[in-house]
Amino acid sequence: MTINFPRPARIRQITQESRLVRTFVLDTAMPGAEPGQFVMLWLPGVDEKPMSVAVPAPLTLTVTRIGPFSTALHQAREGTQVGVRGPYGHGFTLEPDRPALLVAGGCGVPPIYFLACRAVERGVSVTVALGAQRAGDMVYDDRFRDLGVELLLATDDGSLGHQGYVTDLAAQRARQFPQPPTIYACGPEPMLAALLRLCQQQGWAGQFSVERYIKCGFGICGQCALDGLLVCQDGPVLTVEQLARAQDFGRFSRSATGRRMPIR
Amino acid sequence: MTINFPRPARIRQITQESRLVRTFVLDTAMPGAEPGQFVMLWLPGVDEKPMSVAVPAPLTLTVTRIGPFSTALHQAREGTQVGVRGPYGHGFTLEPDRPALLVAGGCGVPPIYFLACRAVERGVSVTVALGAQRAGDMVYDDRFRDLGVELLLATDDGSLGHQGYVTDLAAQRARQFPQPPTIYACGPEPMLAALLRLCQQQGWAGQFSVERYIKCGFGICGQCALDGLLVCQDGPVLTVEQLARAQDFGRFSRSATGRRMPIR
Amino acid sequence: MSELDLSVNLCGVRLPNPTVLASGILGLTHKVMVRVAKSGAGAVTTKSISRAPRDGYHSPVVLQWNGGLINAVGLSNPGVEVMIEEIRAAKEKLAPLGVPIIASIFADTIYDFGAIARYVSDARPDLIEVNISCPNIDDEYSRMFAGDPYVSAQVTHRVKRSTDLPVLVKLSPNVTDIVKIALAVEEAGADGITAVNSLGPGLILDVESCRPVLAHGTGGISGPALRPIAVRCVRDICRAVKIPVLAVGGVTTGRDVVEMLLVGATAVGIGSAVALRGSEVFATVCRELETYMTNHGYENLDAFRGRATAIAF
Amino acid sequence: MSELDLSVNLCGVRLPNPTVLASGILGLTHKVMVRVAKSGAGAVTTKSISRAPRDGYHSPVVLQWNGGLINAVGLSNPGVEVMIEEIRAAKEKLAPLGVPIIASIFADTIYDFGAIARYVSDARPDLIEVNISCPNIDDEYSRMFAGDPYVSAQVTHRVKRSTDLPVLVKLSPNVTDIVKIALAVEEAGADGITAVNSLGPGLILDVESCRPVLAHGTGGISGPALRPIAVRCVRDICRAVKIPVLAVGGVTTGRDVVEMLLVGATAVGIGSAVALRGSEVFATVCRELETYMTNHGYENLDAFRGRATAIAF
Ligand SMILES: Cc1cc2nc3c(=O)[nH]c(=O)nc-3n(C[C@H](O)[C@H](O)[C@@H](O)COP(=O)(O)OP(=O)(O)OC[C@H]3O[C@@H](n4cnc5c(N)ncnc54)[C@H](O)[C@@H]3O)c2cc1C
Ligand SMILES: Cc1cc2nc3c(=O)[nH]c(=O)nc-3n(C[C@H](O)[C@H](O)[C@@H](O)COP(=O)(O)OP(=O)(O)OC[C@H]3O[C@@H](n4cnc5c(N)ncnc54)[C@H](O)[C@@H]3O)c2cc1C
Ligand SMILES: Cc1cc2nc3c(=O)[nH]c(=O)nc-3n(C[C@H](O)[C@H](O)[C@H](O)COP(=O)(O)O)c2cc1C
Ligand SMILES: Cc1cc2nc3c(=O)[nH]c(=O)nc-3n(C[C@H](O)[C@H](O)[C@H](O)COP(=O)(O)O)c2cc1C
Ligand code: FES
Ligand code: FES
Repeated sequence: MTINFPRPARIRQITQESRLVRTFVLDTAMPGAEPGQFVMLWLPGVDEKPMSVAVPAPLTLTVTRIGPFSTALHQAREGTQVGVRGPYGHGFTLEPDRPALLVAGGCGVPPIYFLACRAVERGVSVTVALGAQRAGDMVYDDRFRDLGVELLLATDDGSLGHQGYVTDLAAQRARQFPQPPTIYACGPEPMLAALLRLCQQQGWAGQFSVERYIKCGFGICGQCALDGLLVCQDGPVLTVEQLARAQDFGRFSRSATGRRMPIR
Repeated sequence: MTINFPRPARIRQITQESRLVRTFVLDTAMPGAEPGQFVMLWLPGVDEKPMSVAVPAPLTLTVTRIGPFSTALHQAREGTQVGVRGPYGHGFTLEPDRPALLVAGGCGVPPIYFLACRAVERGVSVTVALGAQRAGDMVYDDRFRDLGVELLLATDDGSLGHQGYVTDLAAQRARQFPQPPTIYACGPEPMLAALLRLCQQQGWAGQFSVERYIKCGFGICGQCALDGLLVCQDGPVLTVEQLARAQDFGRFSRSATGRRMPIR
Repeated sequence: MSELDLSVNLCGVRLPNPTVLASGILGLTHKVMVRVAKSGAGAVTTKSISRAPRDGYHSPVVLQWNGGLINAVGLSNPGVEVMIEEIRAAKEKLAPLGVPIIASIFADTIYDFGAIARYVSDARPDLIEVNISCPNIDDEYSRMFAGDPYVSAQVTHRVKRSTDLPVLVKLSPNVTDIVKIALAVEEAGADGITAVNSLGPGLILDVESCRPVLAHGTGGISGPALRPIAVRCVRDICRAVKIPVLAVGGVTTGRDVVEMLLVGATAVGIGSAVALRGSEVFATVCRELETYMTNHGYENLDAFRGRATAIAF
Repeated sequence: MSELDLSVNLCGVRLPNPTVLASGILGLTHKVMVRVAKSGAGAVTTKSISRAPRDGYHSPVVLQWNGGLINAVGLSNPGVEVMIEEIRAAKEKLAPLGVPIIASIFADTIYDFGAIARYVSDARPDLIEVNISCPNIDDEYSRMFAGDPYVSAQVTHRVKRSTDLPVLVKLSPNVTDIVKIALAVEEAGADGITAVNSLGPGLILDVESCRPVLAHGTGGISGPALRPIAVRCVRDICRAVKIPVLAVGGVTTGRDVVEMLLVGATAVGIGSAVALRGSEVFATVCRELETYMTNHGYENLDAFRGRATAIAF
């Protein structure tokens, strides 16, 4: 059972992935975690934030420096004590009978990597499309290469792989599949919104990992509401059908107060 | 595990055993109870008192009318709601390799009956000696007869069985055993004290069920102290060795305040 | 079973069953509140609403320990302007279901309680609940309103003069004499009392980092650990006042609902149990309540409400 | 491990380890107290002693629920004349073990607190603990002494003038501001503070009979459910006063002892955990404490006592 209380752990290893991204390996594990699930990572005296599981054992999290919490975490050293609770939420469900296209952008890459690992373990062949602004921002690409999956890369400036949006690259590849694919995606909401439209147009299945402001993580505070859905429990991975009914998806998020805020 | 909280139950059947003694069969069971263990029987709005398990399933208790609680219980009807918690304490340990002599007087008879049942189940042959003031006070004698065990009866006035103390009757019979017996006993403390002296003189083993004022039943309140022993946990069944070291045994009991009071 | 009537009249408002979503649990957005109502709640309460938006404290704001939850959310909410829209939207969907909505309000001055009550009344919630008892704001407001009978009465007065809706005043268990406060708010015109808010505050440390596990430090205790205290408070209040009591604190099972009704509660709030049994807890608890009623031959809640208080103890 | 020093100085009295048998648990007779000391307690406290013998309430007087214990024993005890003999006998056996004995006293008037303190001092316990905080005597004495700073100080004064032994005053968590009471008793001359007595009172019903499960009706809550409240009280008191604090409330594991020490406690009482982990709990908890110390490289308790209060929160 999920324990809704931070378990002390220490940072065992830190890797710089790119200018703003570091990976933290902890001296603990999240056995039973599914790809797409997240943990609440606590920095005592600082804050606690949701982080997707990249590897469940030893628990590995990849964090983009973006604000106070992630900056403090980037300042942590090997040996720093943190707390983790979870795993939380509803993860990806691999559909083994359909071609699988995994699409990730930004800090959406780690959970997609976990899903790709799971697919390889299960003998499901997958195609992965990763997007970044430029070559220097691309993370995890060699890990995917080591997995031996088909890998497509896109950058906004063309400095690595295809130039343009990863969504376009993904769409192009998916049309070549012999059968309608399932799109598994994680990344910025505008990217997910574009993929939703694509899935709706093409009649493809899709499971997208969505971010909302998470406070409790276990369905108590209501802070993570996306329409009638609780992202911390019903999500973060939601289906194309669920998202199509969610009027706020791609349009409005919620701040720490709970106020609706336009996205972008 | 023992649940230290009264579980509601109803009285299903009431039998008059003698002028002052009634047996109450409840609509619940105490699975796992051992002979010699007791329950706390609660009469809501009245009081709660320790009662030895006579039969664990359905839970059967035999109660002597002696004061306010037992009088209120005797006024109960079939269907009356009570509460039970337990089983509590350390019961009898049957030693199958030695002749077993079971001795009971007064309200000590029911746990001895439970022990006799257990012995018969296990194929251990036992001799039972029961004492009462007069024939009309003798309880459970037909139950023992139905069990098919050797049964010796003693009354003070000789109106049933041997005239005199059950302890003397028991001593006499025990001396005929081919091997030194184990005495299992439950009854008034003077009776137990006499048996203790007998065991000490003869070098016989013995396990005696002792009464002390019980409040909590689970080793918290200290009320049931017999020297350094807690009767509710270490007892009620104590060995001859334990009792020989207990200076208060046979001499002092404790009241509801915890004050030491001379016995008889 | 279909013969059983679980409905409740709370200050003139009909609830289809006695279970109420407690304030601060999921009650931030209308769609989620409607979902909770559809999953079986007899009424829903909004998160406590302040005039201005509040971010609340850093995280963790709520955690689970073996006695229930500990929380210091810091009364985060998007402010009354946003929340009245949520209430309006919720009411539209809830009215056809027959499930009332309770608007919980709080403020940092007696005066502001009136202002916000007036503001919230525009959205026509079915009841207003006045939260004067949050245990986590002491440092901010220097003391809790519910700690003082005079101040509690003043707040009640002010709110009553600012709205035509029935008003519940929510009390704290963290006082030496809760009955005194209950009598004061009844006297001041409260239509009902909600008892109780969370207990404490309490403090749990992470002994490795020597830090409190909640970012705020201390937090209110709720859930099973609070239940016996809440039952005693509700019993004491029900004995003393004539107005109805919405009993909150640790209620997790149908048995716990029965216990609150037996000591005289009119309806029963459920908060932390949502973490323990999911949002289906309302329907589940009602089924358990029905089983109790069937076993005892009760057809409605009046048949046994207050029965334990009738027995002198 | 043998290098670790668990010893504690409580108001000038040395305890071999910080665990103390709390008052009301097993502390009625000298042989049982000696047994508890031999099973690892660093000190033992007697059941609270009154002038005259007290039967206490009818049973049940103490039960276990999922949060810990609930009790209304009614301060049963054989009275001071009997208890001083028990203390004398206990002290004779405890002194060679290096385990001090704390005599807990209570009375129903300020004046009697002095008389009983004088009486008890004859038996030379190592410390006196003044119980002004039992939550179960409200109806009898109309209020709890520990609810009022002035009355608490008066009792402290009176006891201090009646004995040369160090005096601990035991406070209640059931007050709106425990720091105020702590400051008052410190000012009045208390050598230390015991915090806290049980919480509430609480009330648990048997919903079948509609009766409270305790014969007395309500009862004090102790054990795990009380712990976060007790930790907060101890933290608040340790920040405010200079005298040592004996922390009591829900301590069940070595981790819990550490938590109390981190917020500044000098020693740690254990009561309800005896029901949960047996009387071996003292030795077990000390082993767990040693493991923590070894992991963190601490050689004695001063190395980390108060560490959490040093970090501002
Ligand atoms: C399910 C889920 C999984 C996530 N996984 C990862 C991950 O693997 N790696 C990663 O780097 N980031 C992940 N995030 C986002 C991460 O929690 C935040 O970006 C956090 O690091 C920001 O904290 P901050 O103080 O550094 O920045 P802030 O300045 O506080 O916030 C920057 C932005 O982060 C978002 N954010 C802030 N707090 C939260 C919160 N409590 N919940 C959700 N979003 C928040 C908001 O959009 C905010 O605008 C995930 C978010 C969610 C919801
Ligand atoms: C382990 C144990 C098993 C027992 N089993 C039985 C049994 O199977 N049948 C039976 O009839 N009686 C049994 N008793 C005794 C029984 O608990 C009491 O006699 C009780 O019924 C008396 O309550 P009362 O209010 O009727 O009488 P009271 O007037 O209160 O007491 C009469 C006498 O009973 C004893 N007694 C009273 N309260 C207690 C108490 N809380 N704990 C121990 N002794 C008490 C005292 O010796 C007292 O003098 C047992 C006692 C113990 C300790
Ligand atoms: C996370 C959380 C947030 C809460 N927020 C509020 C609030 O905003 N206003 C309020 O009046 N009570 C609030 N409470 C208290 C609850 O409404 C309720 O009174 C308390 O939790 C006891 O009930 P329970 O044991 O069923 O949870 C909150 C409780 C929790 C656990
Ligand atoms: C059965 C029982 C009896 C108690 N009796 C007393 C008492 O006589 N005097 C006293 O000061 N405290 C008494 N207490 C309170 C304890 O000493 C302690 O303060 C409280 O139980 C909290 O600690 P715990 O959670 O470790 O049990 C009693 C507690 C229990 C459970
Ligand atoms: S984060 Fe609290 S309900 Fe989802
Ligand atoms: S009856 Fe309480 S310790 Fe034995």
